[in-house]
Amino acid sequence: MILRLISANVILGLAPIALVIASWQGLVSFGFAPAALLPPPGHVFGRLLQQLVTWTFQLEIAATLIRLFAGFAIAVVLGVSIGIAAAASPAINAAVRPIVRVLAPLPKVALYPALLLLLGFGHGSKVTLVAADALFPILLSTYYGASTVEQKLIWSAMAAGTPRYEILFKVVLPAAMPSILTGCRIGLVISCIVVFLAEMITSTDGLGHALVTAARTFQAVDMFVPLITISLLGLILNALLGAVRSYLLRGFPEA
Amino acid sequence: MMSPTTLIRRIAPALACIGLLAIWQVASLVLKNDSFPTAIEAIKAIPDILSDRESLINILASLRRMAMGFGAAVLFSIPLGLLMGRSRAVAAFFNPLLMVIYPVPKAALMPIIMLWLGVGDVTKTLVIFLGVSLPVIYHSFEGAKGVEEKMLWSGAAMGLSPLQRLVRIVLPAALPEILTGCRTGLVLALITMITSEMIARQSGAGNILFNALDMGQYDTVFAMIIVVGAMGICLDAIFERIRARLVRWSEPQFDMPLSFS
Amino acid sequence: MKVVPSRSSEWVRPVTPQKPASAIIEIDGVSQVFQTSAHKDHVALSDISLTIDEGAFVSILGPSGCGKSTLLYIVGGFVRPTSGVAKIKGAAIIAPGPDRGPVFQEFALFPWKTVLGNVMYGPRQQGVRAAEADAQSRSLIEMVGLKGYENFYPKELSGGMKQRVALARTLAYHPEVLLMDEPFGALDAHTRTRLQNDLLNIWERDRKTVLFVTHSVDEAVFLSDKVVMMSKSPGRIRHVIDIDLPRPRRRNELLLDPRYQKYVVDIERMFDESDGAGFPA
Amino acid sequence: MKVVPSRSSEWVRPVTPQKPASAIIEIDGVSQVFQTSAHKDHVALSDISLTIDEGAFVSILGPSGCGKSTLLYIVGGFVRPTSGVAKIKGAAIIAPGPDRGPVFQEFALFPWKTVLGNVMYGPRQQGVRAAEADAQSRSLIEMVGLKGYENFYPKELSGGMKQRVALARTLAYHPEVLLMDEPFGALDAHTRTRLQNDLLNIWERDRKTVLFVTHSVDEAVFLSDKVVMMSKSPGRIRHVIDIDLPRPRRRNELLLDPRYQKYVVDIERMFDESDGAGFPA
Amino acid sequence: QQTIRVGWTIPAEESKYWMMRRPAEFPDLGKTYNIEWTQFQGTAPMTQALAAGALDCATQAPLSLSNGVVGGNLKAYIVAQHVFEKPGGFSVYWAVMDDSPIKTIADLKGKTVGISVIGGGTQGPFNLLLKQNGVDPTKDIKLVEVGFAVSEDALRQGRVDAVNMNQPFAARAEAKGGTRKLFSLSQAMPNIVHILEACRADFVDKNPELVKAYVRDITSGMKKALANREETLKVVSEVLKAPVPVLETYLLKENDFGRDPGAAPNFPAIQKMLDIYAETGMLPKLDVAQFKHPTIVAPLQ
Ligand SMILES: Nc1ncnc2c1ncn2[C@@H]1O[C@H](COP(=O)(O)OP(=O)(O)OP(=O)(O)O)[C@@H](O)[C@H]1O
Ligand SMILES: Nc1ncnc2c1ncn2[C@@H]1O[C@H](COP(=O)(O)OP(=O)(O)OP(=O)(O)O)[C@@H](O)[C@H]1O
Ligand SMILES: [Mg+2]
Ligand SMILES: [Mg+2]
Repeated sequence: MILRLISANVILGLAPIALVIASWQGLVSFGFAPAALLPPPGHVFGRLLQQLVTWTFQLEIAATLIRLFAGFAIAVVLGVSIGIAAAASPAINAAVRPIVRVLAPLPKVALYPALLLLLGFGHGSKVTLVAADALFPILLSTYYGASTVEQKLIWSAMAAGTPRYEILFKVVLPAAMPSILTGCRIGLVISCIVVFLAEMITSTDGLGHALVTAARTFQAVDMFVPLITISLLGLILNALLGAVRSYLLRGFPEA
Repeated sequence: MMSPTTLIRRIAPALACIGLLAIWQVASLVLKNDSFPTAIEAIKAIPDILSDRESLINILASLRRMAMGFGAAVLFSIPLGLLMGRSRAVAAFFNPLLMVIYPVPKAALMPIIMLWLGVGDVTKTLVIFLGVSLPVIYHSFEGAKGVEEKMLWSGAAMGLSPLQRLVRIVLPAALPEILTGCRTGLVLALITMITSEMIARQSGAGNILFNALDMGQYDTVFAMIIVVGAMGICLDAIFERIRARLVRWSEPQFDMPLSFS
Repeated sequence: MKVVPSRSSEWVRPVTPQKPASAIIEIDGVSQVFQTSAHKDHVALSDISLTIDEGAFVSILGPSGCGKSTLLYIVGGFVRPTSGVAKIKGAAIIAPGPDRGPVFQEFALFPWKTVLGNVMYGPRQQGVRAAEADAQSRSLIEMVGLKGYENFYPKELSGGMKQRVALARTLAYHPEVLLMDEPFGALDAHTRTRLQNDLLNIWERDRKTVLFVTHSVDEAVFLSDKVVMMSKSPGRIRHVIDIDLPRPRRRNELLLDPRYQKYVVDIERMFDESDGAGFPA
Repeated sequence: MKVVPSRSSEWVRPVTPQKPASAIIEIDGVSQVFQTSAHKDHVALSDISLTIDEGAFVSILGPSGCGKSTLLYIVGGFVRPTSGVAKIKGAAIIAPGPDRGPVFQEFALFPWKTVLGNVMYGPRQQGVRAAEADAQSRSLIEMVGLKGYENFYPKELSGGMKQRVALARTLAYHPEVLLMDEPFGALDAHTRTRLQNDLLNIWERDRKTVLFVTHSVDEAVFLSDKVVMMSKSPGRIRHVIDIDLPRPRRRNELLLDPRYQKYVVDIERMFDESDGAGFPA
Repeated sequence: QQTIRVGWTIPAEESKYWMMRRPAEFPDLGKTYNIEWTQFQGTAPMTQALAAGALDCATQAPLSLSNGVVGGNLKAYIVAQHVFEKPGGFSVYWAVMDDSPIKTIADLKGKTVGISVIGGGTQGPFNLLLKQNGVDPTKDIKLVEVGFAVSEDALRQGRVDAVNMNQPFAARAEAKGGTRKLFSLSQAMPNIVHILEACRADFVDKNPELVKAYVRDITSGMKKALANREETLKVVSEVLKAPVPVLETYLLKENDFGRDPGAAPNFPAIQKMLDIYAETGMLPKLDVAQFKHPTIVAPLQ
C-alpha cells in the first residue's frame, strides 16, 4: 500500500521531468535551437553515462561535493546556532539582527576575489563562499522557527528542571525543526548553485570548471554534462534531506 | 523617556553597522590586501557613485528590475507553494522538477537563455525571479503543510470551496511562514539583482560593481557593496513594518522566558 | 469483543440499526483504522451503526479515547471511514458542508481573526450582508458571555473563552446539524448551565439535529432524546438509551424528577459495569 | 467592584491574608494586566492575596476567564505579575523550578516525543537513570490508563488521552507543589473518578501541596482542604472556604455525607449569587 | 532606422567608447542607425551571444571567435581591430617577485603559475614558449586561473609564483615596484592581436549598408581616439570609471598596446596566431580567409 503510494508519487514526479526532456528534444528537433548551443538530450545523457564511469569525471564530482558539503555544513551549524541564540536572547538579538540585515543581501561573489587571495585557490575560498551564501536562508528560517516556539513547551521543560541553555537543545531546537529544515532545503539549493558558480569563476577542477572549459570551446555536449550532473545531485541531495526530514518530524502533525 | 533597553534597541542597528565597519577597517589593515580596501577608502568612494547621474540611473534600473522580479516571484510562488502544501499530488508533481531546475546556476545557462530572451531586462528579471521564488515556494509549501487541519475543516463546514479555503484559511494561517520566505526572497533578490549583471551588462548596479571588479578598483567595489547593504537595511525595514502589520496576531504572547533573570 | 446484551429495562434497547422515515443521519457499519507512526494499525472505531432522526438531540458518552471525536469527524465528512458509510438524508457523506456545523474539541479558531471576525466568518461566507452579520454575531457573542471581548485575538483568551467563541462561530451560520465535541468541557458549572439552556432554546426553536459528545452523564440526560454509550478498544456502540423526559426541560424541575435521577444513576452504573472502559482495575 | 462580604456561615471566612508558620506559597497583592493587541490594558487579576499551607490541597473555582490559569502561571514562575509578589517558602518566585510542576490546560506535550518520551522527560532531566525512569514512567502511564500507547505520538491521541499524558508527565518528576489546570477536564466521569482517587492517594502518601483549578464543584469539594472562589472582571478572590471533611475520603461514602452535600449546594448557590460571574442575565 | 546590437567589454576599445560617449561626433550614429550596447565579461560569452543570435557585432579575440566557428557553427567576419602588441609597446607578460629564484622560463617547473583564462587567447603563445624552453605546460606546472585584476595581489601574497600582467594593472604594479618581468608574449610572436571586432556573417549579408556605417564609425572613432588623447582619457575614464591620473600612466603611451590608426585587422598576424593555436592543439587548422569580407572591413571612410 505504502509502496504503491510512493511509486505513484515517483511517477507523478518524473512526469514533468520527462516532459521537460521531451520539450528539450522538441526544441532541438524542430530547430528552435542550434545543436551547437543546445545538444539533443540523447547525446547529453549518453555522454553523461560515459563520463560517470571515468575516473577524471568522478574526481570532478568529488571536488564539487566536498566543497558543497563543507560549505553547507558550516552554514547549517552557524545558521542554526546563531538563529536560535538570537531568538532566545534579546541581547544577542539586538546585535545579530542589524548585522544580518546588512550582511545578508550583500552579493557575496563580489568578495570572491578577496577570498581567493586570503584563502588561496583551493577548497577554502569556495567553501567559504558557499557557506556565506547558504548561511542566511538557514539563519532566517531558524530564527523564525525558534521565535515562534509554543511558550508552554518551554515552560513545561523549565518546570521539569531543565537548565536554560539545555532548553535550547531539548525544546527550542526540536520545536523549530520544521522551519530549520525548510531553511536547510533552500540553503542546499543555494549551495549547489554557488559551488558551481565559484568553480566557474576560478577553479582548476570541479563540475563548474568542467562546464567553463567546455563552454569556451563550444563543446555543447560536454557543457551540458556537468549541468545535468548538478541537477541530479540537487535531486538526490534533496531526496536525502526529505528522508531526514520525515524521520526527524515524525511526531509533528504536518509530517 | 526611553528606558535604557529600548534606547539600546533603537541604536543597536547603528552600533552594529559601526562595529562591522570597525572590524572591516582593522581586518583590512591587518591583511594588507589590495583587493580588500579599508572601510574608510570604501566609504570615501561612495559619494563619487551617488553623485554620478549615470550611476544613479543604473541603480534605479536595477531596483526596477528587482521590484519586477520580486513581485512576479511572490505572485507566482505563493499560490504554487500553498497548492503544494495542501495537495500531496501537486507536491509530488512539482517537487522533483523544482529540485532539478533550481540547483543549476543561471549563469551557466546564459547561452541558452540568451538564445530566446536576448541579453536585456527580461533575462535579468528572470534570474531575479528564480532567485526569489525558491525560498518563497518552499516556505509557503511548509507553511501550508503546517496549517492545523481542523481550521480547514471548520472552513469546509462553513461552505468554503477548496480554492476559497486556500485563499482564506491556508494563506492567512501560513502567512507568518510565507513572510519569512519573502524576507529570504528579498535578500536573494538583492543578491541576484547584482549577480544577474555579472556576465551581460547594460545598465545597473551590478554593472558598476563588476566593472570596478574587472578594473581592480576595489574601493568602488566595496563602496557598491556598502550601497547594496544600505539598500538591504532600508528594504528590510520597510518589509518588517508590513510584516508586523500583517501578522500581529501571531506574535508570541510572552518574551521567550529563557532570558529571565 | 462481543456486544454485551442490553440490560432489561424498558428504555435500553439493543443496537439495531433501523431506518425510520425521518432519519437524517445514518451510520452504517463504519470502522476507522489509523496507521500509527510505528506503522501499526490502530482500530479507533469498529463497525458502528447508528441512525439519528431529524431534529433529534443525541448525545455520545464513552471513555476517553473510544472514538467519539473520530465518529463526529466522519459524520462531518472530514474523515473518510476505512469501511462502511455514513449518510445524510440518504446521500453518502463525502465532504463537509454547511449543513453540518462542527464545534471542535480543540476549538480551531482562526488565530488571525478577532473574536468578532471568527464569529462573523460563517455568516459572511453564507452571503449575509456585513451589517447584518455583524449584528447577529455581536448578539451571539453576548449570548456566550463574551461581550467586551469582540476585538480580542484568540491568543488573548482563556481556554473557556475560546471554547465559547468556537460555539458561537458554529451557531452563527445556522447549520442544520450540529456536531458538538464536548462544547462545554472547559466551562465552569454556572456558564455551562446557562449555555445548556441557551442551546436547548435554540434547538427547540429551530429544531436542529444535534450530535453532542460529552463526558457528563447529567448533561447528556438533561439535553438528549437519546444517549449513545460507547466502549473502547476498539470503539463500539454499547447501548443506545432513549431519554423519555418531557420537554421543554427546566433544570431545577428536572433535578427533582425521579426518572431523571434513575437515568443518571443507571447510565453511571452501566459505565462502571462496562468492561469496555479499557481501564486497568 | 467591591469585595462582597462573606456569608454568615461558619466555614466561609473573609479574604484576610495571614501567614501561618507552615505556609509554602504566599501570594501577596498580585495583579496582572495584559496589553491587548488593540493596545488596551486588560486587567486579568486584581490584588490577589492567598496563602497556601504546606501539604494542602487547594482548589480554585471561578467563572471562565476570571484569571485562574494566569494565577497558576504566576505561581509557576512563568509569568511575572504586573504588581505584587508571589513567594514560595518565603523566597520570591522569579522563575520556574522543578519544585512546582504544572499541568497545563492545553497539555503542551512535546510533539516530537512519544507518550513514553514525554513522561520520561522529567525524571531523565532530574538525573534518574534511563532504566529506572523507563520503569517509573511505564507504571505512571499504566496508572493513567494508557498502557499500550507508549509509542504513540501526541498527534495520534485523543484529547482526553493527551490530558492524561500531561498529568503523567508532571507526576513523573515528583514536584513538591502541583499546579493543575483543569487536569481532568477532558475526561469521562469514570476515568475522572479513578484519577481523582489516584491523585488523592499520591497526595496522601507524599503530602504534596496541590493547587488545583477545576470547574466541577463536586470535584473541588471532594478533593480539597480549601476552595478558593474567584469572580471576574477583574479577577478577584471572592471567598475562601475550608472543607472540613474527614480523610481519607471515599467517594461513595462521601456522597451520602450530608456535610458534603451542603458544601456542594452552598458553593453552587454562591456561584449563582455572585455578581462577579460577569455573565449577562 | 535600424538597430545593431553590439557587445563590448573593457578595457581597450577606445573607438567604441567614443561612439558610446560622444555619439554627437559621429554623423550617422543615432541618425541613420542605432546601437544597442551590452557589456560582457570577457569575449567568450560574447561568442556565445553571437552564436545564439543575441548580438550582431561584438568584440572578439582570435581564439574565442575561432572556437565559435569550430564548435558553435558561427559564421562571422572580422571587420576591425582594436589593440595588438606592437613591437616596442606593451606585451602581456608574466611577472615574478624581484627576489624570486625563478630567473628563466625553465625555472617555472614545479611552480604555480597564474593565467587569466585557462584555455584563453594568451595560452597558445604561452604554451608555445614553455614548450620551447622544455617545460610541459600540462604536467610540469600547476596552472591556476587568476584574473588580471587580482594578478598583482596574488603574486605579492605568494598565492602564485608567476602570473600574467596586463594593462592597466601592469602599470600600477610597476609603479609600486617589487616585481619583475619574466617573459612576454611577444617572445612567441610579434603583433599578437588581442581584440578585434567581429560581426555575424548572416547579419552582414542582410544589412551590408548598416554594417558599413558601423565600421565607418569604428574607423573614425579610432582616429579620434588617437588624435585627441586628452579627450580619450576622459572618455575612457567615464567608461571604466577609473580616475584620469591612473589612465594617464599608460593609456596611448609607449607602454600601451598598439592601435592601428585605421583600425585595420592584421590578417597575417591573426593567421599566425591561428597556426600557433593549431600547433599547441587548441584548435584545428583554420584559414583566416573565411573571416574576411571582400568590402566591409576597416578602414572605411
Ligand atoms: N492520527 C491518528 N493516528 C493513530 N491513532 C489515532 C489518530 N487519531 C486518533 N487516534 C486514536 O483513535 C482513538 C480514538 O480517538 P478519538 O479522538 O476519536 O477519541 P475520543 O473518544 O474523542 O476521546 P476523548 O474523549 O479523549 O476526546 C484513540 O485511541 C486515538 O489514539
Ligand atoms: N495575552 C493576553 N492578552 C490579553 N488578555 C489576556 C491574555 N491572556 C489572558 N488574557 C485575559 O486574561 C483573563 C484571564 O485569563 P485566564 O486564562 O487566566 O482565565 P481562566 O480563569 O483560566 O479561564 P478558563 O477557565 O476559561 O480557562 C481573560 O479575560 C483573558 O482574556
Ligand atoms: Mg475527542
Ligand atoms: Mg484557564
